[in-house]
Amino acid sequence: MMIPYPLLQVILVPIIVAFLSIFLGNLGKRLGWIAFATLTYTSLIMIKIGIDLWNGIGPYYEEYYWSTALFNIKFGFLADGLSLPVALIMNMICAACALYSIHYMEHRIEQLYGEERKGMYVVYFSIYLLFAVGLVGVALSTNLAQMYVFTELTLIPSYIMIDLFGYVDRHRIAMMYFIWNHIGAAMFLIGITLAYIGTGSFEVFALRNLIGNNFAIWVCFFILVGWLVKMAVFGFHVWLPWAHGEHPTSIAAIIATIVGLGNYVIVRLLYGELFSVFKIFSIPLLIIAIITMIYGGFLSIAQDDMKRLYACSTISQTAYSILGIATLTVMGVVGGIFYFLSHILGKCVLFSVAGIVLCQTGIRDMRKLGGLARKMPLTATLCILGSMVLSAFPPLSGFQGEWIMFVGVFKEAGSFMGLIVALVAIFATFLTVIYTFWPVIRVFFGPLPSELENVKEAPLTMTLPLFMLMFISFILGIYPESLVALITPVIKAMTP
Amino acid sequence: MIAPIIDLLLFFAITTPILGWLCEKIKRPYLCGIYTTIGLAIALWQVLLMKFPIKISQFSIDQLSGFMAITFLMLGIFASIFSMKYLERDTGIPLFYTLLILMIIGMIGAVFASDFFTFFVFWEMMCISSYTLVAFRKEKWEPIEASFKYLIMSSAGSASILFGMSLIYGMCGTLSFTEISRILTEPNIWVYIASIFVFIGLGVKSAIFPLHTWLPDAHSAAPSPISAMLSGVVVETGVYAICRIGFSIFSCIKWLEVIAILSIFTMFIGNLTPLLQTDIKRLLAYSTIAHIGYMLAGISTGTILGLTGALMHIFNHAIMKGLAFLCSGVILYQLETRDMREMLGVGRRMPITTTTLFISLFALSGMPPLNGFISELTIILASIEVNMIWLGICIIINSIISAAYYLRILKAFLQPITLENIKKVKEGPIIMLIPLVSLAILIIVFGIWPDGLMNYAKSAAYELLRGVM
Amino acid sequence: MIDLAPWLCWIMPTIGSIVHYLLPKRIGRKRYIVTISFTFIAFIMAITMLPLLPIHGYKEIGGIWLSLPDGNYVEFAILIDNLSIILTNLVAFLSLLILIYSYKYMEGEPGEDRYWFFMSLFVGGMLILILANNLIFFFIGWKIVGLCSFALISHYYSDERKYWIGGPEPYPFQKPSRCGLKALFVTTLGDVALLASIIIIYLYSGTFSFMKLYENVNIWMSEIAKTPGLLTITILLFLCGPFSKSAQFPFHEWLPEAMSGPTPVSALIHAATMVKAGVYLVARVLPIFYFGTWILGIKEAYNFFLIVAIIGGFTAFLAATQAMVAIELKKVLAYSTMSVIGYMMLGLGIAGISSETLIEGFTSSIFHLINHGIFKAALFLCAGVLIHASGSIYITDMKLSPKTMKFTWIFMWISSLALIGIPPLSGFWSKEGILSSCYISGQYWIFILSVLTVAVTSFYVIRLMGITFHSPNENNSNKHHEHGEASKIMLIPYGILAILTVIIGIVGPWIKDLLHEFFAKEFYDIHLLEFHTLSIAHESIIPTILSIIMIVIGGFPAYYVYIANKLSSISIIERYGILKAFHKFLWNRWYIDSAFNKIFAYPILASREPVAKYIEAGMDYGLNIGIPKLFEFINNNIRKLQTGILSINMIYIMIFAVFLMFIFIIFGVM
Amino acid sequence: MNIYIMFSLVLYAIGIYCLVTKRNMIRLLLGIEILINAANFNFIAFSRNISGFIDLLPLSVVTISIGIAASVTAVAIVILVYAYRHYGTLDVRELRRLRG
Repeated sequence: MMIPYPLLQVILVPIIVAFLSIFLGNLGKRLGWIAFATLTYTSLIMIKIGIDLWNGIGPYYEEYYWSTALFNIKFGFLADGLSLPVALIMNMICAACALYSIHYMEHRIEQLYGEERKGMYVVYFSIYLLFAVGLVGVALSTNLAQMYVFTELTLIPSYIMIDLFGYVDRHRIAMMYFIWNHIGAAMFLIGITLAYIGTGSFEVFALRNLIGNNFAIWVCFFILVGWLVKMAVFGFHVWLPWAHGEHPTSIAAIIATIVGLGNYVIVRLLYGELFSVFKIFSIPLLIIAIITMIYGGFLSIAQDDMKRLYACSTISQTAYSILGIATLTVMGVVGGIFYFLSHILGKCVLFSVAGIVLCQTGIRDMRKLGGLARKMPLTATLCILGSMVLSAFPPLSGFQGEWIMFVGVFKEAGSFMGLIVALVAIFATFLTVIYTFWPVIRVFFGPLPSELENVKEAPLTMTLPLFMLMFISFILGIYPESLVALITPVIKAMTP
Repeated sequence: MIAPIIDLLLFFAITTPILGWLCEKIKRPYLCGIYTTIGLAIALWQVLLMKFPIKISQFSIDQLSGFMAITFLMLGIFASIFSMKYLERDTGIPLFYTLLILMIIGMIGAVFASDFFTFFVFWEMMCISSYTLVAFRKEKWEPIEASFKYLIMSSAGSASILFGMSLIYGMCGTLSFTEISRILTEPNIWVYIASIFVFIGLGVKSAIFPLHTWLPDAHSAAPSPISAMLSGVVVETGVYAICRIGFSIFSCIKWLEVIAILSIFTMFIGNLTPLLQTDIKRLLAYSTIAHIGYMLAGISTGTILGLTGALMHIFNHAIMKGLAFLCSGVILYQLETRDMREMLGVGRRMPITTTTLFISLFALSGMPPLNGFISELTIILASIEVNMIWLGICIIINSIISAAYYLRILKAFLQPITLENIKKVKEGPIIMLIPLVSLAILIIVFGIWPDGLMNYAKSAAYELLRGVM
Repeated sequence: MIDLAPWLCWIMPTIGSIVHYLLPKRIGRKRYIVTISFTFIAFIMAITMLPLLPIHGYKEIGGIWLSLPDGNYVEFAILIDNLSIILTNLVAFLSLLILIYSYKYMEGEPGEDRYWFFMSLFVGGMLILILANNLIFFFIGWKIVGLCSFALISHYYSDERKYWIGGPEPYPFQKPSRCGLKALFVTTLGDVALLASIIIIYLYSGTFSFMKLYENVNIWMSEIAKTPGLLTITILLFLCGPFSKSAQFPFHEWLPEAMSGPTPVSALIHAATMVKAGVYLVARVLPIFYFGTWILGIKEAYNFFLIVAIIGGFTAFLAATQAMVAIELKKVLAYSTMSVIGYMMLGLGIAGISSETLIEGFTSSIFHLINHGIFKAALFLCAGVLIHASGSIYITDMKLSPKTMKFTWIFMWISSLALIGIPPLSGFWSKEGILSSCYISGQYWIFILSVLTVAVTSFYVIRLMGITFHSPNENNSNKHHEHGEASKIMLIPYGILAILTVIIGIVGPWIKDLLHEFFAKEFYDIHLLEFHTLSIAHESIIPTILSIIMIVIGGFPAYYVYIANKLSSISIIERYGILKAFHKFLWNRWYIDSAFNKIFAYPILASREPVAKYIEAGMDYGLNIGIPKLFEFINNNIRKLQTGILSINMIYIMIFAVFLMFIFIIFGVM
Repeated sequence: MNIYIMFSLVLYAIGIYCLVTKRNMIRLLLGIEILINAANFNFIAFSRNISGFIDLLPLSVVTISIGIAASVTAVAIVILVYAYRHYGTLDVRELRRLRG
């Protein structure tokens, strides 16, 4: 069966549904099911493409003309072994979170807006769908300008979401989030424009022609720094605890995905096309990744606020993937991407768990929580599963990503100093266990405070999608070949 | 018979008061607005049908002039539609429309002019009508003060242009742009002096730092449709004039570098000053200064790409800023305040206005896929292409800074409602929303399909650079 | 069929872990019988593998699982050789008995579904660990059992007062959830190190498969050895894994606290199986390093055995001394577990420490593993019964009488004596093997330490039994509990185990010879012994005599004080200051725990405040508040340009003119 | 020739000086007039640039510019009157409510 314009559909269908849902305001929270159905449909399309790729039916490429007057920008979509899994998993996370947000947003909108509810559902779900478009769009783009457009397309909705539905001090934080990310995107834009001047084209594949040009190093620098800001490496990380801590939890996973997306972009653009220039940044990137890992770990340990803790852990976790990519080995990069994907699965679950706890108890401070496992066993299970993904416990996917990546890291570490660095890096993962399992103990174990006696388990619309995500993670964990076999040839072709 | 379009518009300008007198008799003042709109629409239709270049008496109409005229007329149509409702509480509506048309005539004439003096006459026409329009609500102190300052500064500037013009005449013995550019090939001290005078004049009008001081006052004090016109097109006429005069008369001197430096100052001033501004229209007015800076940056590259970007940005900015001012007009109309602190949470009550305002502000801050992004990207690319990376980086930095104060507006609009009077506010009347929605759609359309605009702007830029190259 | 057996063997318990969730709730506790039956199938499958013994070479069943980007691949395959078959049988057998036991034991306990899930998953994970043919697959099982251990230690996660361990009153208590966390952290630290070393080995060898590592050892190990120090680092990192899992010094502190889980958990995980995983891993890779040391002659590979032997010997002593003063029943057993595992490690270390003791050390170590699994499981299961019967976890409070629970008393004594190593019970044979090979190898310091440990062991075991069953004030025992005999379902499993202890004891030498033969074959097959004629070490009678003397030396005072009740232990301690200090030292576990807390745990906790308050808040303030503040400042100043005074605006025009002139002069005119 | 230009430049400078220093609104208008007249003067001066021939262009320019100046002044005076109504003074320094 041939689907006409499959990749265009993946982008366009959610946009169209988003516009249509403006007129479906009467549905209220049931709009969530429409969003879920839409994203499931696009996911199915991508799964179909994925099966084709698995069977060796070449990479999908679609091309549409966007602007020819000055720049000759083509609107291209490329689904190869690297971009498709990234896009697919991000889309699935969006789908799961759409389902999750039905109940969550009901609670949140009730809390915030009271009587003017219906309009807010429309705002939420129509904007929500744009996330999926943005994320998938970045992954599938073949064109730098297009990639920038989709990057910003993820930013505007998340800004509005945080501002409308966030928590304490949400307006300031939304603004902070916007500006930091805008700075990152702007850096990326500078890189893009430099690249355009160098090559005369916005095509990703044209970046190759830059090699040997004086611009190349600057292009590399700006793109890298831009995405590092978005990925919240040490120094640029200050926005993330706030943004993650205070936004509505239903989009937390998506923002974690946006944070991690930089890994993909760096691999696609810098590793893939500018390898010989990107090499220069390998060592600084390694160092900053390790600093970020360790600092992020300690920062997470220091948190008492549940959402903020997972936010801080994103800093640390994203740095793992950066570490993998910075090694410039095939193993490291494959592992980095794998780890990024499994991390967003796990982080989605963890944030959503924090959201469930917040939704059902109204408390975020872990010092006031405890013993919830008796009241909400499914949530506790999810929390442990998510922690397992993060702290690389088999049979979930985190482990597979981590060891593949660390093979790359150790391979890179040729000298004795390199070995020490690699060892420091691998021991930094130990912190993960502390900051993922300790909260589990603090929130779900121990005696139940008396004021939480009446807490109920979350409805299935909240927990089931998360179990679905964990199932994906489980599949990736026990059969990592399904992902590795897709990514590896692409990365291999990229590596000289 | 001056030029068909100007004739047509003059006809409308003259007949409007008569019609207005009749309308007031039958208590249907908005008919004036419809009449004006029809007139502008016919003119727009005429311009779109034109075959360039055309030379009629003192006018030579090329692609660039046509491009500008389309911008003016288009925004003029929206402004006049918007005014129908907006001004219903005011008196002297026929006069308003007459002045509006006259202002548009002034701008069109200025961009059509083939010689310096014709340019000057229409320029003054535009200026005088805009002074009057700014002071339209004369019963308040604010428009009067703003208008007086505007008048004095702008007249001083115009006088400077005239002085510079006289010097150029003294050197060349003619005032025709083409003749002058043929004669003035070697720079001498008088060309520099003349250029200083001319740039003072143009600079005042196009609000280059440090001559921008009148702009925030005048643009915020004027009625909102006029603010839209002033910010959207009148100031851009100054930019156009800089291009036209710079490239045809001063092509022998290095004025581009000057513009480059000034553009940086201008955009920084324009973006840093309004950061804590609480008056929404004043804030938007400052952002106009910043956008003038971007346009000047585009011009200062002196390449096709840069000029295309600048011209596109003129057009896009007209749409974006026009929309933003019209939105603020709706809010002003419903809420009767311009202070952002008094409109906390207004977005809840006026979703369409707020959405369109969002679109315009995101476009203004250069977010893709809206049209502001395309033109800014072009300008940035152009500046990097001519090895002025710092200029491109300055634009990007500025777009980040500007995002901060645009977001402050959004923040205010999305706040929970606390004030009593906001709870009662309703969405604006439909006749005001029509221009808003259509402009918002234009923003998105030109963002996603910039090709037509880009082609037009590119050929206009060719037109402009033909003399130089 | 035989190819299928090992697969079913680990798959069945793994699947069994979720079966009882799928069954309808209304059938009640019968669901768990289904869960047990899955383990039973695993046991049957394990037994079907027994006839393969002694297997020639090895057998790998499975296929490629993951092809790595660098061209190598990871297999998803089962390795069958003598070692794995023996251990599979042991694990499956013990698990089955313990699961049967816990069917009764866990009745009415909270969270039973969870308990069965993790127990069954644990069995699956343990079997993966044993049957895996490569390090990654092995590691998966390794992590799964670690996780199950965490979950089961914190089984009573609500931390009710009655589930706390530690104490009594003046001394601090530990909550189950915290104990679980500690276990998880310590083992994970080891896991991380192990993973690091696995990766290093992989980088040089290009494979994860045990058998490929055996085959190519001459290539990759000499490759590693080219970088001085690298092999030592690898060995150290590698051993962190087994040491943390098997609770050896310095990673031993989690095991005593792991006793906060239900007793069958302690029996299964923290005595019989999981803690042996480390021993298994060391045994598994031992031939590699033996080859490296004695055939390739790589000096650094020798460190492997040295470290294993020293740490093993030391831990054996350390843990045994701590057991002398412990008053919690399960903790005594936990210390003794650590101590015995120390013996096993010692045996394995000795196996490579001299070229002659390979088979003797290896065999007696594995034999000890088997024996210990059996008798320690029996001891723990008895302990569970005792705790239920008395309602206390302290032996001092139990005050049980042997009369009321005769069978339990007998079985427990049998197991205890086996633990001491009284001939002809099973523990004797394996322990003697280890001691004698230690003696032969010439490591006299370690030998002395381990012989001393024998005395200590004898002391604490007899003390344990004495206080529990023979305490003098038996008559004023707490009357709240009936000292009835345990129900049959509970009694039979440990009865079987105790009887098995006796049987193995009787046929001990024969079994040892059998194992000897198996492993000799195995080593022959992997070419370890081609280069060596198998020198049957000159048997020495000295270790045996010494150990028996030591048993008596240790056992007699204990008997005198605790069973015969001739003296009060408290009064002895009160009388001698040195003994009191010694007691305090041991009671505080040599202060190792508090030292580790001070070195690792507290700094991390102490870092919370500065990190959050100073570093992060500082950066946050600097960037998120400071930059806006800066812009605010700029804004406030720049706004002053807009004076609103017309004259000043006109001055700006003049400034502009001057400015233009200036720029023209700079750029143009000159 | 040059003296005319010098004169007109001085006139221009006087105009600007007037605009900068004077507080009375009407004087500001006079300043504007002076500026325009400076330019007009220049045009007239340049009209006999080519000896023996008077160009008519500057004359027409000057005529129209005087007209424009007059209309500007007219508008200005209207605004000035309103300003006087609102502020009760003709001091331009009082018109400083709009700032920042």
